[in-house]
Amino acid sequence: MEYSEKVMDHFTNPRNVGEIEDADGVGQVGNAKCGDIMKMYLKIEDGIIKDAKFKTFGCGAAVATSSMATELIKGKTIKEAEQVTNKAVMEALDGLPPVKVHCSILAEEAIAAALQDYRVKNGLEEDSRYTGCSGCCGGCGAHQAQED
Amino acid sequence: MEYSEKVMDHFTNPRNVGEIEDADGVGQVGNAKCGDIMKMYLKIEDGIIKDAKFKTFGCGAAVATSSMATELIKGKTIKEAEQVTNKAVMEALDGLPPVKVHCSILAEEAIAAALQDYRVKNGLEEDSRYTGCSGCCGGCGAHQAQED
Amino acid sequence: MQKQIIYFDHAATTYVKPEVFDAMKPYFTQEYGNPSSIYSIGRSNKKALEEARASVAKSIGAAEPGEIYFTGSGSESDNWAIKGAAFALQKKGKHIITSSIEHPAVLATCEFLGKHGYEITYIDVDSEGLVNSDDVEKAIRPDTVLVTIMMANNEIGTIQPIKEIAQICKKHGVIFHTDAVQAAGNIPIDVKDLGVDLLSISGHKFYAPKGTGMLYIRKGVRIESLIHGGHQERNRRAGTENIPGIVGFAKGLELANENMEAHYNKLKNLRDRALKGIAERIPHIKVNGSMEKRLPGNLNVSFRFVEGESILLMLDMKGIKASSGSACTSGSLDPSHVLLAIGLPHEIAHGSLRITFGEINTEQEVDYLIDSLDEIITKLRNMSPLYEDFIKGVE
Amino acid sequence: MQKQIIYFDHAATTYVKPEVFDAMKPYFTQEYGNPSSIYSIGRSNKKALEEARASVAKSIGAAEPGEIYFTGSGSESDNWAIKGAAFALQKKGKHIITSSIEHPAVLATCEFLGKHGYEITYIDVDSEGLVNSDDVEKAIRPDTVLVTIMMANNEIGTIQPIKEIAQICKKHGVIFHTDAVQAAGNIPIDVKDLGVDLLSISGHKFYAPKGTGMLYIRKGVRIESLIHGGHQERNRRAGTENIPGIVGFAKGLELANENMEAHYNKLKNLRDRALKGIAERIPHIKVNGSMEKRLPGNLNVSFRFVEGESILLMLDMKGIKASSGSACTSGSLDPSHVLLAIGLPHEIAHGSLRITFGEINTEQEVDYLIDSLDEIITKLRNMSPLYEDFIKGVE
Ligand SMILES: Cc1ncc(COP(=O)(O)O)c(C=O)c1O
Ligand SMILES: Cc1ncc(COP(=O)(O)O)c(C=O)c1O
Repeated sequence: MEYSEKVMDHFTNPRNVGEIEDADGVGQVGNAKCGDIMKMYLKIEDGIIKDAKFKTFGCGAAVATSSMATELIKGKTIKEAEQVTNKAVMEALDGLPPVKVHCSILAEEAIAAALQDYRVKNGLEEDSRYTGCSGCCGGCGAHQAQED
Repeated sequence: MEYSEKVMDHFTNPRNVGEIEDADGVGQVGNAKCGDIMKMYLKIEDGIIKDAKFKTFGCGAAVATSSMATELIKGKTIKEAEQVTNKAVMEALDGLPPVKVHCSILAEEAIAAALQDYRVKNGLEEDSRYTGCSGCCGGCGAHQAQED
Repeated sequence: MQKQIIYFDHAATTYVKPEVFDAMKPYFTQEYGNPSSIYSIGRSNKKALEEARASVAKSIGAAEPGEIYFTGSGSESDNWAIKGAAFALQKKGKHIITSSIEHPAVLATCEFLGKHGYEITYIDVDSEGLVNSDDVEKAIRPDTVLVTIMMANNEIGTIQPIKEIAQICKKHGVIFHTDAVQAAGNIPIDVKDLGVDLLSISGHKFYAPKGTGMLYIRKGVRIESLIHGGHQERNRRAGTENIPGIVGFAKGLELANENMEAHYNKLKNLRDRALKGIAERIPHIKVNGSMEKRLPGNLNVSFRFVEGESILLMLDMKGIKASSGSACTSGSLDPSHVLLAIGLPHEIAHGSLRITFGEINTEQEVDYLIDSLDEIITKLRNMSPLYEDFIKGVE
Repeated sequence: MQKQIIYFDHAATTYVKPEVFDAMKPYFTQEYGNPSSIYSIGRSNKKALEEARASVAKSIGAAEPGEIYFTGSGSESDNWAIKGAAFALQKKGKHIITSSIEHPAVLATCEFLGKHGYEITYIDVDSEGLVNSDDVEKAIRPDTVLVTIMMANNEIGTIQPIKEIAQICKKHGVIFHTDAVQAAGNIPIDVKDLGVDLLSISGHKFYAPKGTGMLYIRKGVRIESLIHGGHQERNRRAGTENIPGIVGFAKGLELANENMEAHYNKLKNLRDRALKGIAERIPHIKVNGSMEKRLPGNLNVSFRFVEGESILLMLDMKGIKASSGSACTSGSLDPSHVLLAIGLPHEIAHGSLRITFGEINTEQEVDYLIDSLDEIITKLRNMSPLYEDFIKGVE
């Protein structure tokens, strides 16, 4: 398993780590059992994402995808943010090892969850896209083998 | 498989190689199929082995035991020669590898066969000891593995 | 400018000691003959081979050199022992007993046999990571053909009551194999005293080369071969002998034996220092596995609220090489089967770190490790939603 | 004063080339990490491993590096291929086809399966030591799961029609394995062109280290593992990777490939010179195996009326290392199964000599060999009762 330099950069110097006290939308996906949790905080004004922060429990890829995802949606409209797919996150990171692709899906889902929270809080229509974390993070394979 | 220095000496400088034209007793044991044949020539006068010669087709141990066996019986009486066992031949050679023990038995049998030939030619009583080569030289294992 | 490397992963693999490498060297380019040959260049290799065999026999207290069989790895030895006993005794029965914390080389082999008509009983361990020998005795049935329990665990370093289990197996006439790959070179092994029938070790855990292993087969114990073919290793393990590897294997074990006590004390001292420092500086940790019945160089700690791979990556950036106890076969969704077997919840298993000390390590390195971990765990916890919940919960 | 050694036994094993040894060296004491680790010292080893895999794939014309699986020997590769196919396809059938001149690693494996419910058909060879591919086709049955025929023979060097046999197997949907241990490094191997499913090679036959091997498994071919356990080699061959060995293996094959034509011509020239000299000087000889479809460096000659071990010992005393074609598994009563298979009477098989040339050999050495043989055979014949009978018979 090898991470790109971009991934390592976003892992060691993650952008936007932290909480937003008065966040307009908060979403959390993944679960501790599987070793990956992402929590995303959004500050939204006039349909535009003014700020995004995250906290993540997980592997290097989980941290890096969280960091990159927040970077990608900052300043975007909700519509635009909805269109930030896991693929876009991966590409922005110069790719991920196959066993880590799930982490980028988790990042996409975390955005979706935070946006849904925003809509629910504001009585807006539902985002049909987000169906919640499957709870199965096996694909993430965030764990290295210990067979020695 | 490792031969003692004595074996190597008797292999590289075998004593008593050759034929005796007017031998009083000639014995041959072993067979070509198994890879070992010993032929022993004896010159006997007044019940004493005046000369012994051999020809041998076979492995290093077969040559060395033939050589040593002829050395051991030269000058001996027939009775004494009869008592030269394969063990005596082996001991005189400082031992043989286990897979080569059969060669010393072959040497003992070759002496017995030559002595029997002498007796038959001279109308003497039979030597009950010699029953002939079993024809099975498997135990001799005169062959090294080729498994590479 | 090369970064200083601090290696704390000796349970994964060790470097080859210079003395070991020197012993091996002539057999690559000069004395390269095939020991099966009858000519002299082969004979000198044959001699090296048999000297190595005698040396290994002595190192592990075997009754005779003929009980030592060289293999190509610890995994091969494990596979050979288990399949070999199973195939040789099929007529007696098809039941095998093992533990739930074995190395994959044992577990996957049992699983393979499980798919081919064998029944496997997995003995559980307690929260300390120890097998109770009574449980083994209770599991033995008339159709049991093999018990295989590891001597020391590769993740948490716990040492099992091998002598007791061997006695039980003997009493019931069942063959007993132990995977001693982690034990070899770290604690004394005396096969006669232990009373085992089969014992596996691997060279690259005690400063000998990778790709070398050994299976001890007690005289009189019959098992089927794993690698059939030529007459090497007394017709039981085919393949041209890896003479440089075998020579290095024997030399490594020899050095380990000569140096056992100093090695033990040194590693234990480093380990205890590391644990003390970590426990003093970092809250919310859990030490995994018995601290008493344990290899001297093994430390396994869980750091709550953080994930193991992240710790490893951050340690790596500081030049420190360790291993995650949270690790599991890649692509799988579960953390270490060993940590789960001692009762750790998944999330805590995910946050574990294995640090295994070796002869090159120093106290300064340990202190640097402690400082680094303090900083890294703090950083990771500060970005962990689990830690956030915990802090908010306790406030 | 050391005696000059003249090594003519390259089919048994080769020395490690200095370039190969140099390539391996750093991985013993410096870059020793475990390639499964995620940290950088392991990553550099992982890189070395994958570069070696890609290089080997290129050397043998594999479609992709993922078809290359490193093992611990040629014997292991053979065992894996044969048992692996047999176990994976048990439901389809239990019939295996091989030839009567295979290496023991294949024959003993088939024998093992023969004892466990499999039926083995042994294809005979002609007096030249060649398999007729029609015979293979005729032997295929609906329950045939594997054909395994060696590419080049280790005793007489004959090269089989592998491409033809592969086509037949493909037509009938049967997996085809070839033991290419003797071929590798001596003649080109292109698995795609040959169309084989499985192919075994061993490092120590082409100036790479002992204890290294490879199994090529064509993409899509499913076989059971031989060594179960860790996830190494894409979950198909467990055991910490022997990085120095693997690096040396790849380097050796690479050099062999670059140098193939010159190597071939050099060895063939030496071989032909030896044969010419022997035939001119020594009567009553027989060359064993086809001289056309043959490895360049292999010469196998029977000297009538004398026995092989005696020849070897006398050659050894002159510093010459060779091998006896008369050889058979120690303790057995038959000479080489290969020589018997090409129809040689036992007594002539016993008197055979295998001389296999390598890159260090020179024409002077060959001339010395011829002189020595002339002297030795004369001496041995003079003490042979068979020769005596022959001379008397023809007089
Ligand atoms: C306990 C245990 N058993 C078996 C093995 C397998 O050894 P190898 O990697 O040499 O095949 C290892 C290490 O990898 C181990 O730690
Ligand atoms: C044709 C053939 N197959 C298999 C082998 C076995 O190779 P290894 O000795 O590396 O196991 C050899 C050589 O020993 C061989 O010549």
